[in-house]
Amino acid sequence: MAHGMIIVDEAHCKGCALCTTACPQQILEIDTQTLNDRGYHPAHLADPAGRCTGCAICAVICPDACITVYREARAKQGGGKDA
Amino acid sequence: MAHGMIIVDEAHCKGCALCTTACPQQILEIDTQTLNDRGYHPAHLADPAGRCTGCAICAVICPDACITVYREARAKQGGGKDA
Amino acid sequence: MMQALREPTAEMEVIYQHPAALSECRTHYCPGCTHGIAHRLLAEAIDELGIRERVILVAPVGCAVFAYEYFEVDGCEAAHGRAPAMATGIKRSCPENLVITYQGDGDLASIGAAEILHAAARGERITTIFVNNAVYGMTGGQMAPTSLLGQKTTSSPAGRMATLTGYPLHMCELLSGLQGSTYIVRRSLHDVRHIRQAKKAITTALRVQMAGLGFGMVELLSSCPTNWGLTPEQAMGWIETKLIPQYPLGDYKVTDEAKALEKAG
Amino acid sequence: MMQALREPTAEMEVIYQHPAALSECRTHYCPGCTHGIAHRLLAEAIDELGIRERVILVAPVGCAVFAYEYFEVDGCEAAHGRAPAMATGIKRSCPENLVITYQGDGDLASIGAAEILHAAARGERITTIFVNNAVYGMTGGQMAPTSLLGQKTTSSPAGRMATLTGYPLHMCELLSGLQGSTYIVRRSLHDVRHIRQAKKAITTALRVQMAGLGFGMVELLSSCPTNWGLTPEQAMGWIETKLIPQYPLGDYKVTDEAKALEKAG
Amino acid sequence: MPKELLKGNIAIAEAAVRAGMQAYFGYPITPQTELLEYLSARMPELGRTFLQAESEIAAIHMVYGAACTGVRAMTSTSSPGYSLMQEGLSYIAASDLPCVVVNMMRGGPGLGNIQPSQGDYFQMTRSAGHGDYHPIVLAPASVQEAIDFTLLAFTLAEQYRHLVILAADGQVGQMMEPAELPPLLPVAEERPVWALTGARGRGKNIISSLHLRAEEEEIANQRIQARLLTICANEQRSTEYATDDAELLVIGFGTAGRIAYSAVEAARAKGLKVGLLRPQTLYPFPEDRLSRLARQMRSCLVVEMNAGQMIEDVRLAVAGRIPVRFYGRMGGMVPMPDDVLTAIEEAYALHAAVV
Amino acid sequence: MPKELLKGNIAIAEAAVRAGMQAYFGYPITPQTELLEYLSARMPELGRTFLQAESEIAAIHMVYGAACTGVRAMTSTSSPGYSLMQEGLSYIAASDLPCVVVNMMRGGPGLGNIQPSQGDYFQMTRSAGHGDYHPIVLAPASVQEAIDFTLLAFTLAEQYRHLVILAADGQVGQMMEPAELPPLLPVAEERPVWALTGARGRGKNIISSLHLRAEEEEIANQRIQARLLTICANEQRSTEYATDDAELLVIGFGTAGRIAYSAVEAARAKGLKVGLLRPQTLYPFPEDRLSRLARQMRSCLVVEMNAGQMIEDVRLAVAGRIPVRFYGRMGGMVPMPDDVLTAIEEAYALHAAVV
Amino acid sequence: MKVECLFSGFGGQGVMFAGQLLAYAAMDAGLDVTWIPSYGPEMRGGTAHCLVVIADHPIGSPVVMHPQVAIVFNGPSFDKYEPLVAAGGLLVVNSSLVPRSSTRANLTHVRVDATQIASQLGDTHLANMVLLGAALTARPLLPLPAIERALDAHLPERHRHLLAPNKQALAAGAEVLTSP
Amino acid sequence: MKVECLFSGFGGQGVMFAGQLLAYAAMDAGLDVTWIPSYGPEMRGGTAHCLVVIADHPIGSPVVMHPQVAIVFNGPSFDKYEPLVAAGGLLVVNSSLVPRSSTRANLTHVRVDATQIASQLGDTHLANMVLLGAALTARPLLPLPAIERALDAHLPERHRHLLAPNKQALAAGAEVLTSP
Ligand SMILES: Cc1ncc(C[n+]2csc(CCOP(=O)(O)OP(=O)(O)O)c2C)c(N)n1
Ligand SMILES: Cc1ncc(C[n+]2csc(CCOP(=O)(O)OP(=O)(O)O)c2C)c(N)n1
Ligand code: SF4
Ligand code: SF4
Ligand code: SF4
Ligand code: SF4
Ligand code: SF4
Ligand code: SF4
Ligand SMILES: [Mg+2]
Ligand SMILES: [Mg+2]
Repeated sequence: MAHGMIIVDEAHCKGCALCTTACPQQILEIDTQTLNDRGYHPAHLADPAGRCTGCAICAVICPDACITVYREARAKQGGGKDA
Repeated sequence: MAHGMIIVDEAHCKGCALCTTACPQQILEIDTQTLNDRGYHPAHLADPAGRCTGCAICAVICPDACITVYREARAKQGGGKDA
Repeated sequence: MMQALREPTAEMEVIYQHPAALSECRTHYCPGCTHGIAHRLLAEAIDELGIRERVILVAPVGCAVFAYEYFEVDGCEAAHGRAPAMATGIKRSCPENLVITYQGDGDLASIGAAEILHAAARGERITTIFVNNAVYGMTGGQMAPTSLLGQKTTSSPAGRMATLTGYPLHMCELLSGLQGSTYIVRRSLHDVRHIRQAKKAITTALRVQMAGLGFGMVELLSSCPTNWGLTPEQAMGWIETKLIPQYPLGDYKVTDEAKALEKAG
Repeated sequence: MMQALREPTAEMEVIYQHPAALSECRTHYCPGCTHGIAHRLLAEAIDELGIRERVILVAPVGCAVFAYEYFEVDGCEAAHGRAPAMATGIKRSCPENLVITYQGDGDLASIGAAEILHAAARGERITTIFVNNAVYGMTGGQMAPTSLLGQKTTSSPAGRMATLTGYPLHMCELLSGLQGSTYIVRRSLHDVRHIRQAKKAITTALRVQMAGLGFGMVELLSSCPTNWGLTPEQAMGWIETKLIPQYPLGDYKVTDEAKALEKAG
Repeated sequence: MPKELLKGNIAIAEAAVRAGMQAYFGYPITPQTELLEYLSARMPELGRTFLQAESEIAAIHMVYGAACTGVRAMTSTSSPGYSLMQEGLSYIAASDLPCVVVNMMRGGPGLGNIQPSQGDYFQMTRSAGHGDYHPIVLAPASVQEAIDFTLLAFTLAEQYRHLVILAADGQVGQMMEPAELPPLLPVAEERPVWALTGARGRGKNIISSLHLRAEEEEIANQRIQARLLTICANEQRSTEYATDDAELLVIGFGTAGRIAYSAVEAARAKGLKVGLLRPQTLYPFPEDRLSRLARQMRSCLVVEMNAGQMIEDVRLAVAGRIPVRFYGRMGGMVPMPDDVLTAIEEAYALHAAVV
Repeated sequence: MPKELLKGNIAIAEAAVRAGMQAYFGYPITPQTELLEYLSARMPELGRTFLQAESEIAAIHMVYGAACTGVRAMTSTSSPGYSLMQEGLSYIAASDLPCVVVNMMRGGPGLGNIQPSQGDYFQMTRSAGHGDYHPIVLAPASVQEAIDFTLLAFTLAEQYRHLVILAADGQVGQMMEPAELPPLLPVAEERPVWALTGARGRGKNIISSLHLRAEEEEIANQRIQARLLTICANEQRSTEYATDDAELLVIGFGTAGRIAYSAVEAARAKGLKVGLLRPQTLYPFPEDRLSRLARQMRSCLVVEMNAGQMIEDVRLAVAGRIPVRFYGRMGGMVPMPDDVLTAIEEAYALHAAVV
Repeated sequence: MKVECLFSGFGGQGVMFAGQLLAYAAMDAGLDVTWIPSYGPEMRGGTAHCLVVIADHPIGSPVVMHPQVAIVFNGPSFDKYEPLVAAGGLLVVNSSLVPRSSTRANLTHVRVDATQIASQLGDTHLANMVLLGAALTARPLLPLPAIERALDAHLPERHRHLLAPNKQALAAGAEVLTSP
Repeated sequence: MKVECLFSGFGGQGVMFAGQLLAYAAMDAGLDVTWIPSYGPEMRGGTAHCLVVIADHPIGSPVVMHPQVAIVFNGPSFDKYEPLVAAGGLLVVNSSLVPRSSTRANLTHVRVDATQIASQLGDTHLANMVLLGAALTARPLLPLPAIERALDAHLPERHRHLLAPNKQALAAGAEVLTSP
């Protein structure tokens, strides 16, 4: 399994939670402690176990394009696409 | 063959000649001698031989509803419709 | 052989005469224009169904702009293309009346495309007589959405070109796809046989409304000798040889209820 | 097991990021509204095709009224429903540019029905992104021509009734019947798999325009959590269980040339 | 009936219902959509016609059709939608049909915004479409007036067989105030003799605005003009405050007039001899009253939520006798009483300067 | 170029072509259809855009789109079609786009007829759609002026980035007269910097009339109003005949003005001191000139082919200083010089009565 | 000098073209001219008329109540315009279609069997030229050759083959007045 | 007597409803009242405010530049309206979301941890009632029971089950000011 991570742009996130339900690893959650200046609770990665695969599913469903997805390069090579 | 006749309302006729071409008996013609007050030469029945069958084809095609069709009653009875 | 007659004899009876629902006035249509035939058929249908006193006719802007003058029924004048909306307002206020719009192809398919589409989609209980002559008659023969490819008109002098102005619009095909439409057929006025079929369709369309079913439209392929630059007779030929191949005659949508009425008729 | 990360490591590369054609500003869309997804997909397609500097975007009146703010392309604002006409004026004046209209269902299927119909009939070389959320989002959830039977909206409080307001309009089905249309497909934005398919369709539609073929439209079934009174997640479910059955996904018209482009893509 | 706290849009809708409106056709547009939404529930409840049209164009032609059948018909919209109705309005007026159109004006031109505005004064009073005519235009400033004028609109429409526009703005539509609704009037059973109801037992009725002969069209126009003369003679309406001894007359309609009222109150409190004229009919403009009042004034100040439109009617009425000054806000900006007060003080200071 | 016998409609069309019009969109309507028909052949010949739109609404929005790309774009229509363009015109004006619209007025209101009329004066000068603005309105009275004003229309439209209406009537459109066309100007190669052409090598361009913040919409309005002030200061145009020693000023525009010219000629032949002012711009109205002329006059007589619309501008300009009388025909009736002469004599007699 | 000429008849009788020819000829003669058509309220068929004003100074109104010359092609036009011709004016009537005669004393009244003459020339549509020829002979506003030159220049392409017959018709019209 | 009260916050914070309650209560108390909403330029989300004017005589303008009472629910509202409150006026601030305090000396400044208190009452949406309770305690325009009656009459059907919590929130707001 590839190793990945995501960063949520908290200022743009509207806390819709679509990413949290879409993530196959169930490692995204809404941060009810934080409120951005539009009054939304943003999503954040809660991945203590490092389960994020960098599959980008969260980014594909995010209506506010506020998720950036990273993945370790070798994973990509593993996918044979970068040859 | 039934015996019929038609009357063209000359004031309303526009001389389009559709009736003259449609009449299966070819007994209608445009009267180039007459000009109605709209400047049209009306159609008229030229049926010296009494060939009009009262088929009403001329009336069906007349765009100006200016043909009245008559037919001898027995012809109609012959058609069995008036029983 | 019979003798020639100048006056009907006493034994003769009237086989055909001016329909009662059609006014006795002169129309302003050009010689040989089949708008006149469409009028007559509609009047005959109204007479035969005995609904003259219930009809409200909505005239279009187009050569038939004076249609309300030519029928012995209540009538009004819609703005160009808006007859279906006006008819909707009338029908919703007088559900017992029979509301008929009479529209040309410029009126119905061009400027009024949204109104006819939505009236049909709503299943508005009105009847539309759609006179398609592939041209803007009244304004002098400009291209209509129904003009044929290659057709020379006063606004497509080099002939209609698909690359510039697209393709002929087929309104029956389009509207029959809508669930709200009940009776959508195309007929032609170019000869006696087809005229008779057209009459039957108009009658059925009115029956559909009388039965309170959905939207009904009878498209009539019609001539415009003046703007086509043809004699009335040639124009009839043009309908047959040019228009019909592009606009096939037929029943585009006849719901089962409508079929039943058609048979009953 | 891997360690949790808070920042990307040096070995990591960006797999997905904000598309360049999408502005870095905040949208005014409600949380979970799939207008945002449609925007992102369009931006990605523009980026991938490398056409950002050629695009002219025509924004509608509807929730996407500010679309021109959200893309890094030239853009303008059409009056409600008139985007296809405006796009026609633009395309005819700038044939080398790629002209895109982005329209809601009220905009495209209701007030703008005539304009979209005629743009398609003309085979206008434009691309329409049609966001169908079965409701007037911007004005607060009134019935749209695409609202479902029984759907409660702020202007059909008892649920849409066919007898009063007719039947849902199926724009893909309607427009695909026109000869001028080249690529007419319906996709959905309710889950990742469908979103990916939608993206592919948008890319193909743009290729169709780049190739100078006729009119192209991608209908996107989209959510309006706010006016549907559902959470964003529930709204996705509603698309799947209610909208799709009424509006089947699929390719309604893909001409052979368009198919070739699709494969090539 | 006791007073209720009513929102302008809802109040107009319910007032129309109570006035016996039988058919409503409309299209959503902020800031009048609540009116349509309210009627979408209310009309069917009473077995009356509510239909959301596919556009404002369709809506006005549905109203046109309904009016042809003699029912009380109405639509409502806001500025861009009102623009789209122009052709239909001209047809309706030319056909001598009674009907009521609500224009809840918003900031323009173009798409503009949804804030309150009075930018369509000209488009309502001068030209609701092509050709020569003026609709009757009523301008409420409060929820109660919105109710009263809705009733009046239907009455005048039928009395004169004329188009009536209820000219309000987003503020009147959105505001809540205590107001009293009239009782529910019974719907007229009979349709007027000219209505299209089917030619049963009578000759056919025709409603058309087509007069190909210019002579006939001129006669039709003369008929309209004669009717407008009567309307101008009988229907000018306005209300006043503190005009008795005033030297400066403030003139504003609708929301602007109401805000001006507060400013005039404040000016009076400062001892300035200022009065207010608030036209309630924009067409016919209350020129008779204004012309009379102008005699006693040293100047007047027109307050509008636009670039200066009614000011032309004011200038026409005072015909150069006194200076006419202007304070206006545009594009959805609502003037604040303080700012109007400042404008009043400035205008007043010019009197002093003259003395 | 030598003079040719040209029909107004054709002359305008060809003049627009020669002015470098790159895109025309229109919809047939009498009495301007010839213009469209002519261009349907002429524009493709030159590789330019001609498209018959599905409606006037589509036509004006096509023009709107074309204008966004910086090309010289035009449409033409007649009264009912002009009504349908109101929303689009308001958007165009709010977006600061140059473009030209021809309104060949006919008898109204409603469907009316196809005879010449001036019934849309208000709709053109006061309110081309909702919101606050005025288009520039040019009123030719001859085929030559129709040509000249077509050129002027494009020039002014671009100079001010403003909407220009060519306000003619069926008579100007249908009449043939000897006139001279300008040479064929080369079409502008460059598009303006604000135009939508794709954001190549520059930031994106946006054209929009949406300003949700009232503050911003007000600024947009102030920009328009400031421009209108400049236009009013610089672009008032009129022509005169025999005003030097006149005591009665006849005022008429377009066809009515031209007919009035013959009447004034006849009155002069009878020894009456009568002059003519023919406004060539309806907006801006030549109020400066009129106001100056009014000082020398004892009264004025406005002649229009409507119920009296420009008369308001005349009354505003003379501000009550002299009586303003009116002679008008409506609904497509064209006044005859004899009748205007009678009106002049009557007005003149009232002077004598006063002395 | 200023003279107004009215041409009036059924649509299709060549009324408009006759007027235009006169206008072209006047322009070529260096005069100012206006030609203005008017179609009757009937959209199709029905009457049509046009008015040509010719002057040696700029023309104001292109319309007048009382034209100095009226050429009427049919009955309805006669009925409408006969009373309106200016005193001292000229009324040219197509007697083929107008049985009535004017009883007015203060005008020159010319009756020409134009449709008949035209039909003898092979085409009733030439009646317009017959009438024009007669009118310009009765009141020589412009010489006939000027009209012939206008015909050369402006007869529509599709009627080009009728150039000679048109000129013959003009001449035939003139002859009506010149021959005893 | 005439007093203007502004309520301002995010959409969804119950700003409009709090204002309406005050308006209902004022009307029932026989006073004249206007309630006027304003939605920010953002169509969705964003700020919303309403203005309630209460008077014992007919109200002219329903809008004012400088309200006497302002209840601000969030930071942006604080920034916008704090400077505008009339001298001698009352400013009630939801301190849960607004860290800043007013430095103006010429107004009564009340800070209420409303969202926090509401969340303790089980629903952050009740913050509006907490703030209203506090405001009416600081400036007793109307007695709290009048607001409670308005709640009884006008709480929308779908929120009926929250009647008691709403009243509790009102009381809790009042308590902030009354308890030491
Ligand atoms: C708003 C508006 N636009 C244009 C016109 C001009 N107009 C009158 S009839 C017509 C076209 C009619 O064509 P069609 O509907 O096909 O009817 P036809 O005359 O061929 O029977 C047009 C464009 C008008 N009257 N109103
Ligand atoms: C002429 C006109 N009519 C009405 C409106 C009001 N209006 C704005 S958006 C809209 C509906 C938008 O619905 P849709 O197109 O489905 O877009 P959505 O908001 O759902 O994305 C309406 C009716 C307007 N701005 N202009
Ligand atoms: S990239 Fe995949 S695994 Fe990682 S957070 Fe997103 S959806 Fe979950
Ligand atoms: S999908 Fe996007 S906007 Fe929604 S919660 Fe996740 S990151 Fe935030
Ligand atoms: S009735 Fe028949 S036979 Fe007689 S004239 Fe008519 S078409 Fe000919
Ligand atoms: S079809 Fe009718 S109008 Fe035509 S020529 Fe025959 S009778 Fe006359
Ligand atoms: S123009 Fe064409 S459609 Fe119109 S009446 Fe003449 S022939 Fe018929
Ligand atoms: S109202 Fe609906 S469509 Fe509009 S932004 Fe909100 S969720 Fe999206
Ligand atoms: Mg047609
Ligand atoms: Mg929608």
